[in-house]
Amino acid sequence: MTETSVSSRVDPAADERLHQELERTWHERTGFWGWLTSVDHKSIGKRYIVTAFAFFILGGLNAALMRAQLARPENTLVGPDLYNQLFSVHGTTMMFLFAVPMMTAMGIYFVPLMVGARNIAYPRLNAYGYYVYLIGGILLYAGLFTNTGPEAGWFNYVPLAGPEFSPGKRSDVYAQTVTFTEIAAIIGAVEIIVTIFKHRAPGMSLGRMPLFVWAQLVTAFMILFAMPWVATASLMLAMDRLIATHFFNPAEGGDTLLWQHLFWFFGHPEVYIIFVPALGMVSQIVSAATRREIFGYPVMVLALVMTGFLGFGLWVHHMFATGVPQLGQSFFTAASMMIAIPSGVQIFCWIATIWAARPRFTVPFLFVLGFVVLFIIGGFTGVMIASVSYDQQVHDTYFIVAHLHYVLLGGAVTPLFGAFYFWFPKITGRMLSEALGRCHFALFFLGVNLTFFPMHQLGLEGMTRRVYTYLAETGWGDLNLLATIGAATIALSVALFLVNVARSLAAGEVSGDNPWDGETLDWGTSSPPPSYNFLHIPVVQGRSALWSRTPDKPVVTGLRTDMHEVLVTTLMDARPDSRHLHPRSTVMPLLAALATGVTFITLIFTPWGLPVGGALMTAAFVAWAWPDRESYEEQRLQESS
Amino acid sequence: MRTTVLRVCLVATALSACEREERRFNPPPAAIPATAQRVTQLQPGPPVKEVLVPSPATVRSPYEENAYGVAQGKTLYNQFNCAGCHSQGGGGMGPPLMDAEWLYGSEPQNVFETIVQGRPNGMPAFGNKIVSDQVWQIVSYVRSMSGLLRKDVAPGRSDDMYVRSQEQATHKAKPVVAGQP
Amino acid sequence: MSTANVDVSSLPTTTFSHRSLAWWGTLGFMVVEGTTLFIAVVAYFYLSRNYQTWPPEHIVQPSLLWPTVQVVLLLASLVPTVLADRAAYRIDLVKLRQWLFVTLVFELASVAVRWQEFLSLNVRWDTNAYGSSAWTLVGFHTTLLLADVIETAVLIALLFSKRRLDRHYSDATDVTFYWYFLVATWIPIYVIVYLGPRFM
Amino acid sequence: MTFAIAAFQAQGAHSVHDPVSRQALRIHQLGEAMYVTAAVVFVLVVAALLWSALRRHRMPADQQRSNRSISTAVLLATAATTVVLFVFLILDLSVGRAITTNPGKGAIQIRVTGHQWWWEVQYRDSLPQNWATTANEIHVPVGRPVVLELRSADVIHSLWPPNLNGKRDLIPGDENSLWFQADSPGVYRAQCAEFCGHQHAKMSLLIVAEAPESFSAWLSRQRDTALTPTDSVARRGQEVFLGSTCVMCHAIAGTPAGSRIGPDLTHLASRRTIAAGTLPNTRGNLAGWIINPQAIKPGVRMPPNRLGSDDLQALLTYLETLE
Repeated sequence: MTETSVSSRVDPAADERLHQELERTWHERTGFWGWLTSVDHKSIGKRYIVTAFAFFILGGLNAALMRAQLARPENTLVGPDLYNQLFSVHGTTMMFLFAVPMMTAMGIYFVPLMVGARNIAYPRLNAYGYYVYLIGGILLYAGLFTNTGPEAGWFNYVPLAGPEFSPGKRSDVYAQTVTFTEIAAIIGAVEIIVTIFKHRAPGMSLGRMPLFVWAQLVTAFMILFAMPWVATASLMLAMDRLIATHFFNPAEGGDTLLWQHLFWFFGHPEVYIIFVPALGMVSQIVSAATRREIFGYPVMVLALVMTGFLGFGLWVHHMFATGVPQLGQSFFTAASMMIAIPSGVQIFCWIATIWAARPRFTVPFLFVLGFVVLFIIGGFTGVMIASVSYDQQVHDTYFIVAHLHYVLLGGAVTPLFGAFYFWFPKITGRMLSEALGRCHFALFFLGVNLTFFPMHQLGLEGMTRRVYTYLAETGWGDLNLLATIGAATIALSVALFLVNVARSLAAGEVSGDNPWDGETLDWGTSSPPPSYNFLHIPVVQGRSALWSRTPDKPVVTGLRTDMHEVLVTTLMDARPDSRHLHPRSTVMPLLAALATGVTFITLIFTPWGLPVGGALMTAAFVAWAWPDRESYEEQRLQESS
Repeated sequence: MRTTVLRVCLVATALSACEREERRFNPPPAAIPATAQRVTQLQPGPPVKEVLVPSPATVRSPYEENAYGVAQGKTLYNQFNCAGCHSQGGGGMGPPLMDAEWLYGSEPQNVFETIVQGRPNGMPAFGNKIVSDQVWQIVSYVRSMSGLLRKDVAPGRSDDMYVRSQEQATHKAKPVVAGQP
Repeated sequence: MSTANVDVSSLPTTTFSHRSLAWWGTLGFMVVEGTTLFIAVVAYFYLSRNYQTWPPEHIVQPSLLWPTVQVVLLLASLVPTVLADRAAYRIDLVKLRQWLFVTLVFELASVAVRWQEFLSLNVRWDTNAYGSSAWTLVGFHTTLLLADVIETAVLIALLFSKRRLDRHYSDATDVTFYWYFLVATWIPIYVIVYLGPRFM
Repeated sequence: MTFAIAAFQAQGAHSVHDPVSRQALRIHQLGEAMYVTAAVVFVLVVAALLWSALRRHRMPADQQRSNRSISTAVLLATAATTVVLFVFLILDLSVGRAITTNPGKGAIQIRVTGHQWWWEVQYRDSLPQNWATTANEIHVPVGRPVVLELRSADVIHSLWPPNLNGKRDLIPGDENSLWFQADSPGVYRAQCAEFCGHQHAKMSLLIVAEAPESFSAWLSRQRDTALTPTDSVARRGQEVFLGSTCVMCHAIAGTPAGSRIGPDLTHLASRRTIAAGTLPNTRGNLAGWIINPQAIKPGVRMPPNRLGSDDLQALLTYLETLE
């Protein structure tokens, strides 16, 4: 154990005994069955991260095919039908299967560690959420490979996605993929909120929470209020297609703009749902690189919360071209511009933190620098398109493609790569190579700019989005070729990252508990963390949990070690309040997820999916709720102690 | 053994999905048209001398399991004003198409002949006015109106006024060949 | 500054209301479901702007008899629910079983009446957008209703079984908490869907 | 390549950078102002970041926390951000007002209907016999406001003439409008900007701004019905047209062909392009298009047509008479 460890008084023998006991209690079975029944947030979080990254690669391959098609004018590599599926699946993958789940996954893995909990709240629901998400992802790609991939974009506008203009089951695959991922996201959000509210280590009052945890909290609340909109919209679409409701049929009183309002009321917060956790990651990386608390903590928290609120006031700026009334537009312009302020404040605070310290130029920090540069570009184009008049020119052109990729790749994926380098040692116990990491960063940064910077100009020269080809006479060929070369560079950089990961897993340098000298509790336990997370739940004494620990290192005592007993604390001050028993590993979440999967996939084809699937789900959840003998005995024992 | 069956089922499912979803833009040319006897003097547009008809008995209907083709057929059904006589399947001047009764047979080939050659008492001959590929699309759509197509292939509602329940919810009724019109 | 170790071994294991984890989860899903119902209401009003009259011409007003019966039924169901709730807080097993069972009877009655309520809309879901949005709004609530019926039934079974635990008292208050939510959301839906068209 | 670009530009300029109307100009100026500001701020922030990161000075933590000048700097930067955004907002509002003002009386109304994947263009008049219908090409007089009434026949499209104004959606079940006034003559290209299916990429429209006199001449020609062909080959071509699949979808005023499913062909030969701005209107291109449109725009509604070569040549000759 290193100096920063949260462990208590030095008594190695007692600690070893405690370790043995806790390990016996919290350790889960290994192997395939163990994998299927796991309820450990680290195990679920890890597979969430790996799965989401796999979808990032798949989505990237879609993009690579699209870029190959667009490299030259009038190219015939990919026809319009496949191209439409590719860009639809690309967007759907990146938003629903990569970005949101990845950010949730980082929360699932690190929030319990950062707040000093033994596991996430509702561990079984956590496993269920993962499986549902996985089913959704498999559905989308099964769709693509059987020529049933969504074809009307990730935004899936009706009537193009409606029953008349999208025959077959392609849009239904979209609708149910969305349903699955929304269920998973909402579940993840509820768990993260409750973990943050009720499972914080004693002493970690709200004002002492790490900024990453704040970011996750804001994100989770945004998910709670945003995701139901798209879930409802996709449900309406599925009903229009399956049982002939008329939500989007103008001839019977329906409205095509209803879809757009519902979709973007989710769709814009979605961007911040992806971006806000990335801000939290940047704060942790900067704080470790400078060995400083982030300058202006209260302002940072306020900025995150304000971003969360403002994120809901912008949806109509995606609809300026539909001709909504002028007055309303001005409101959305003002809101869209205002949201730049909290982002600006955070950048200034980071700079202030860095200014007064001497940062170590590690790979995570390089990614942070890259993030600021890319994000400012994306942010500025964002402010430009908040202007109604300017947006009416560049809306739905490659200018927007450039903007959104600067914001999402620059604002979210770049910090995410930084976070991978930063936390990889915590998850695996091994360092990633700094040399390969620097190459990865350089290639990635170059690739992003090479791919997306020219697209601004393409948009202004008239190239619209979602075109499978363009005529030679447009003169867009050269810039498009440049963008394709850039895309290849990005692909190369990601390949390099994979090599780096593989190399480190096989023979990386052993990292130790706290290689970056981080401030948060996750660095206070071993790398990788033990099954029970913390030998002793620490009592938190300051904002930087590890840096502020006094030499006597106070901890929580009196929690049972023979069962999954965890501590519940109060909402504001994190005073110890009660003891709670977490469930042991079980296969029930998997069964319930399969029942859910059967229900919604059957609903693509027949309304009978509802009663049949409903019965299956009821059976699964009743079995879930009913305690088996073992867990009953255990619970009774805990209640009597 | 069981895995083989399972694998066959999986492949079959996948293939049927592929077939259902394919957007066939450039169909291979059908069999060489043979000249057939026309059975009516009615036709859209000004009179022409002869009607060219592919011999349908030898051609498999290409859109029976293709949702896109059926949807195209539905669009064409409305655009070419089939609804003018047959309404949305309920019939009017022409016989209803959503019931189980077929005057000239319910097989795709029969319907194809009906459209191309025309029929006595009012059905015009669309022979060389609609390319055979589009005729096949209309054929499949017409059959979907009485539930003769798989439900996952038959169309859902259109963005039109509500007149009848959607084709994909139509139960299959065993076709009967009715007597003389 | 130095802090002493914190001994938590004497803390309770069964807690109620905002001290309990399950309560927060229930609240979280209420927020999600409440938002969903709100969206359905937004869609209902948004679509109503496409019509001169609401309900659209040639569509009969929704009938009021069964929906009103439902409102009365739901309000009446609050009595056993509150009593069950109190019994749970007092850890009074006999009373809890008793009143929870009465609550379940009310819930089942409410599901039965719900069937009539769909018919009372006097429009099909596939007739027009009015029908679609009204059916969806009532349908959403029905899904939640069915979920709560199952939850109540399972809990009652647990309370009668050998697997009964102290924490089930807390769970019982979550079930009643959820039932309050369902009653509270039904009133506005009743006003909007059944009474609303008479005033719009 | 250069030649091709030149040829294309003769077919229509298509760039935000080259405004020819008041609306496009004001938006262009707003854009320039924002670019310059963005560039300056970008340089400032990145410079501050790099300077902070590279300076080798480390201030003790408690000193940093109590350092007033850091707080002041952050505060000033935030205030500056707010001011810049506020200026942008004011600029945007003023541009917005300028470009959405009422076009005033005397504006020409043109009804544009979006179809998958072409544009129907109709010049209406109080007398229905004076209506002129064409496709994929709008003629407008220079110096006079033009209001486009935008509708859709199927899915959502969006009309975007970057040199003239921003874009506006064509929404089924809804009506929209877009107006502009071309200040210099020329051919400007517009493109569908809302994804609308397989051939969204090839759904363009030419806007021809010309002197008022030539515009009036053009309009009155468009109001005429097609001339009955005198030449025997063209007459044969007309027979082919009316006796084959063409007649099911296309209209030619003055003949029995009256279907409105596809573009109106009454004055096909007067148009610069075919296939919604995809190909120059030449005999060769037309032939290729008629024989197999699916090779040029896969998924387009027009089916391949098998015509004997004599029939095809006659048909082409006939179509070339439709000026």
